[in-house]
Amino acid sequence: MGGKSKGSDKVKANPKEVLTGVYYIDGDVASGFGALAAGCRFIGGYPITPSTEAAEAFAKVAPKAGAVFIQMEDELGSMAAVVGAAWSGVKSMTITSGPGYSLMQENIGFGAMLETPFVLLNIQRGGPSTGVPTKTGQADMMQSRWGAHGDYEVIAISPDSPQEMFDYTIKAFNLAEKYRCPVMIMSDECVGHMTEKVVIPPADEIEIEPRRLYTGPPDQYVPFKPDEDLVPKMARAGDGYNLYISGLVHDERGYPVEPSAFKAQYVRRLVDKIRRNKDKIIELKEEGTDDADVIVVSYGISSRVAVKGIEIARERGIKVGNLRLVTVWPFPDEKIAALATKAKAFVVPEINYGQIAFEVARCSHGHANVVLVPHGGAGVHIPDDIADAIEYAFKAEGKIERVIEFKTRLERTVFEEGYTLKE
Amino acid sequence: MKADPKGVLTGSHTLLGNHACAEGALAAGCRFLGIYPIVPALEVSQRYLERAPALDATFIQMEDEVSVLAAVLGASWTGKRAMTVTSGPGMSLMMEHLGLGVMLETPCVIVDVQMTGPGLGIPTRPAQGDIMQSRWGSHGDYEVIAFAPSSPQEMFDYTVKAFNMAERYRTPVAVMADEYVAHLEETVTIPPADQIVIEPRRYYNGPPGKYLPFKRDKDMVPPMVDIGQGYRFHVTGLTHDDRGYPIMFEECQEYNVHPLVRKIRDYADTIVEVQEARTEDAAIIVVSYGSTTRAALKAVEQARASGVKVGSLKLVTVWPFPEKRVAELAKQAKAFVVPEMNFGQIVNEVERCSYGEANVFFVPHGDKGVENTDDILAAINRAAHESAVKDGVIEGV
Amino acid sequence: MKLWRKPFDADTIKIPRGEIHIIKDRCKGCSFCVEYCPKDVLEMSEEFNAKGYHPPFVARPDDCLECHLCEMLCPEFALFVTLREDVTVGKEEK
Amino acid sequence: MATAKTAKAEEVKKTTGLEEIHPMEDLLRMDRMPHIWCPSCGIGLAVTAFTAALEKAGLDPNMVSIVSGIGCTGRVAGYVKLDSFHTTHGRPIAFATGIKVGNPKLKVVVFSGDGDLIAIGGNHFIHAARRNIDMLVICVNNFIYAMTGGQVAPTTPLTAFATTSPYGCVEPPFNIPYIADSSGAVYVARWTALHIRRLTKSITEALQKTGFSVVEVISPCAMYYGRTNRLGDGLDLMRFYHDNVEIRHGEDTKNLDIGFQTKIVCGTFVNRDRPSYMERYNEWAAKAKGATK
Repeated sequence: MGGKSKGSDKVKANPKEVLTGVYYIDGDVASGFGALAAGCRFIGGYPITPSTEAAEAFAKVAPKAGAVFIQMEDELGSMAAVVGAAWSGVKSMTITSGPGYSLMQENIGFGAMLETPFVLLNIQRGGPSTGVPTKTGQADMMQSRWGAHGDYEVIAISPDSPQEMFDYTIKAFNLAEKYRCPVMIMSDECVGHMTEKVVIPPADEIEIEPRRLYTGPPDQYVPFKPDEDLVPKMARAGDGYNLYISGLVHDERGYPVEPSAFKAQYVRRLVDKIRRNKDKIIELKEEGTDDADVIVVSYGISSRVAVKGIEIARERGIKVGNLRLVTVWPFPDEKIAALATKAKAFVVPEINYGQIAFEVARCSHGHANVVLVPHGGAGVHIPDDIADAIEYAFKAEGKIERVIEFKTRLERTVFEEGYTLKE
Repeated sequence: MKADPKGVLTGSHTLLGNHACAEGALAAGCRFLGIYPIVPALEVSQRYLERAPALDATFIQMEDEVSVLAAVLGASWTGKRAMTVTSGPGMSLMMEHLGLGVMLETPCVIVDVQMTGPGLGIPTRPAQGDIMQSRWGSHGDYEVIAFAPSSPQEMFDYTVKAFNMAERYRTPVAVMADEYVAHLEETVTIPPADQIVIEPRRYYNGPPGKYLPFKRDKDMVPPMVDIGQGYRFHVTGLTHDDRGYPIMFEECQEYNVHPLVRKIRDYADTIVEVQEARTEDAAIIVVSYGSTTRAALKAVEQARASGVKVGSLKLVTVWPFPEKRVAELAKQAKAFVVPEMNFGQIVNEVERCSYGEANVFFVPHGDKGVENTDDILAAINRAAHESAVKDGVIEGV
Repeated sequence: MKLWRKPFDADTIKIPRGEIHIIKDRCKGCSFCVEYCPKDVLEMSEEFNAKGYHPPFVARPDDCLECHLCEMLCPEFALFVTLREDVTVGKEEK
Repeated sequence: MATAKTAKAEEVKKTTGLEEIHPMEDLLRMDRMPHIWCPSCGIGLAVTAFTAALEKAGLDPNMVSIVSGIGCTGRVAGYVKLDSFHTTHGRPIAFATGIKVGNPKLKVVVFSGDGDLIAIGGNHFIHAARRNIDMLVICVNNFIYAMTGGQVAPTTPLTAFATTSPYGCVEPPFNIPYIADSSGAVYVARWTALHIRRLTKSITEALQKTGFSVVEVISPCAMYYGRTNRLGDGLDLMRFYHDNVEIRHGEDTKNLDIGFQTKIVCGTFVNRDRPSYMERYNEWAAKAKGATK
């Protein structure tokens, strides 16, 4: 691996894995290249529209860097293989979309329970169920937080361009290694299939978080004894530590806990290690939120569409702020709570019928109204809908104790009398 | 319509929670149980199998939880009331077919006997860590109905309610039990069959050639038909129109998926069910569900005895969440105390729906698990002394 | 139909003649029917159907023996054969 | 079979006056034609054989339900006018098990692709065979994942190219008849889309069996398998079948591997009887009912 960089314990990317250059590629392919640049050595995946191009891109370039792509028999197998690969010491990732994501939930929870660093790229599509495979959606956001059973926390970041698909895949691997938890790249079909310029810098300009390996004497190794940031050091199969890794609730030695000897702390640390480090993980892009009357909160592709909506609303003379959630989970509770006391209302455009909008409402504690601009999927918002929602939020009087579902043009046309679906 | 007497074991019995759940299913007319064995949900199938032959009820153990819910959905379309029982890990494996059940709008019941999670967790220890999963576990937009029983009697009653809701709204319904309630043995009184109201399946009775599997009635619920009646209908997990044919445009996604959400969200008032105790003059309200309610009610009594004005709001339906009632109570009360056997799930909903009108104290999953009356009591007392309303959830312990 | 000698039961045997119906707009031009017709009755045409494919046309209608192989080998359900009339071998010779 | 059909076409033409009535139209959802499969794809032929066999087997279409999963063949359910279910990827056999056990009087057919049945759905395939659930599984094997754009499948022959095996497939493929036979299927046959009459006869036989029957249909996929491996168009693939298929009925299923562009052995390999799942289940239920009376 590359030399150590000053300050953080990050190292430089390995030149063999970085395809330095300027490309004109789609988001999926950019993410495949990003994975390689991040030092990912294993991708276990299963073809599913609209994410397969990422796996294909990685499969093509993987041999150059001694990495492996394996197409498992299904998504369950893929997720299990990824957790296994991580414990063999390599950085590993899987790539999927809606239905595959649901199939992976058991092994995501299993991975979270073992505090396994891995990255999951979800190119969201119209749902639920088979839904609209070839078109976009953002309705897996709450699933990324709550999809598996039991208590655990994840990190979720949402790119909105092929360049960010490359950059955020590296960011995702770094976060996964740093906090030993699942990191979800919640992209979508628009960003995945959008072709734009992508600049891949030289290897020495890319910082990689190496795996936090235990290097002390083998007999004193306690696999789940955390460092002060609540994240334990990891070991690898084959390093002679005779690891005992179990999905059962385990104590610091990794040994399963008898039901009567259960300590909440064994499981609680899985959530605390993210909540305590929230400020170091959360990344937002703010613009014009200081004196704004209405603040648009958005993420992923919707944040790009929202820019146009905000522009139109500002032309109508409304002071509009723009808060883009680069990291959706952990959710920026404090930031929303602070902005709620200053602004009149939040407007949340997202391609679903209300998910992050409920989180914004939770954190605004009634200090600001919340207007959701919904969209069923298989398409993106119309900027004018966002602008009208901002205007509606600006004019709405008094405290409205519910998330207001703004009626979009699409909803009005589809549900007016006499509308018939065309083939 | 009334329950089929053959399935109803009228009388009062001492039943294990899981056994009561099986009796509830049989009383509700369930004649198809598909399972994959998982601790702590095994006893439901043992009880069902004892009663099945006399009722010509069908049972199948499939090769995994993914296939079991698929089989349940298939059986439901043959006109049978179908159910599966599982626990955490199995629930996670069923998320894809929960989505298929939502999209095909297929009535069925999923009983989740929650264990301490995540991962393989502790199968023989209760928790309530799957609550948010039951709402958000599958991909895409949809709404669910979920009940949370606190006793073997409620394991019986809520399973009957679940089947009725599933048929009424043509949707999968979850019963979010847990290992404690499931393995508790208490008296369960089963009323005579003619006192058990059963929601009949809403069948299509128009001309055979004209049946459209997704043509919605006024309440957005489409009537059903059974396989083998000559309708030769088609249903698909793809976004579809009334005929069930896939049309994958924005308009059809709105036309198909928005009603999936609204047919439950718009009727939340009629679906939501809560049990309130002493909330009329309560300054502090303990919001609880499932087995935690047992400890919560004890804590409320003890606090009342020591002069604290506290009431209890028990969620019979966890989903849809009683948003309006919580918002109303937030104005009347000073604080909510939310004990849960997890690290913060329903407490988020209480925080959202109180809209800053009341403090929210959280009593997380502790070492003592279900018997945490004194933790709840401590939180109540802390809430009593807190005068100012602060934003955000305050850890009660 | 040319025969090298006249069979004894020539005037009793009836050989079917088929009529081939082609639903042009459903054809996707895979030419299976042309390839596997035992009597080479069909050929690909130059005309275009609604989707821009070249459907087949019946080049030698009289050779069709109504064996239905073209109908069965059409993946698009775009072609079927009906019985035109039964021709007894004997009569045709005269 | 052909003459009965032409009579119907005649009579339909007289009654409706419509010129172009394809004799299979009462078993197809004509309002959805033309279908989505690529030119020269073999799935249409499998459907043709199935609908013809359905008539020959003399089954009441109202009592037949068809289930398919995800993938090109997954769309078959949408085109066949029966109670039809388009379910999730890999789970049609599980869904169909629910239907069969839910209402044993129904005839259940699972019509899906090699990826759907043997990759993601492999586990359910072997279990349904083991249980001998009474259902017909028609597995259209085009050696590739076509719907998602030409990825490698567990049936892709060694060294063949696919987008996720850019340097040639490194995994030896499954031998589907061998899996079905060893797991307990009562009827196992393999034909190519070219052998349309024998395929129809084989599906008819399978429809009349009680128990888990499997008919594998080797089908040309010019768009992905043919193009990626430079094997020409659909017609070239069909010509390959014509010159390289050996019909060996009763052959031991162990010897039915398919290499890259090697001989393909077709025929009916297994035709036996075993008590079906419902027969054993009803025996148990009767005993149990007697005991608990």
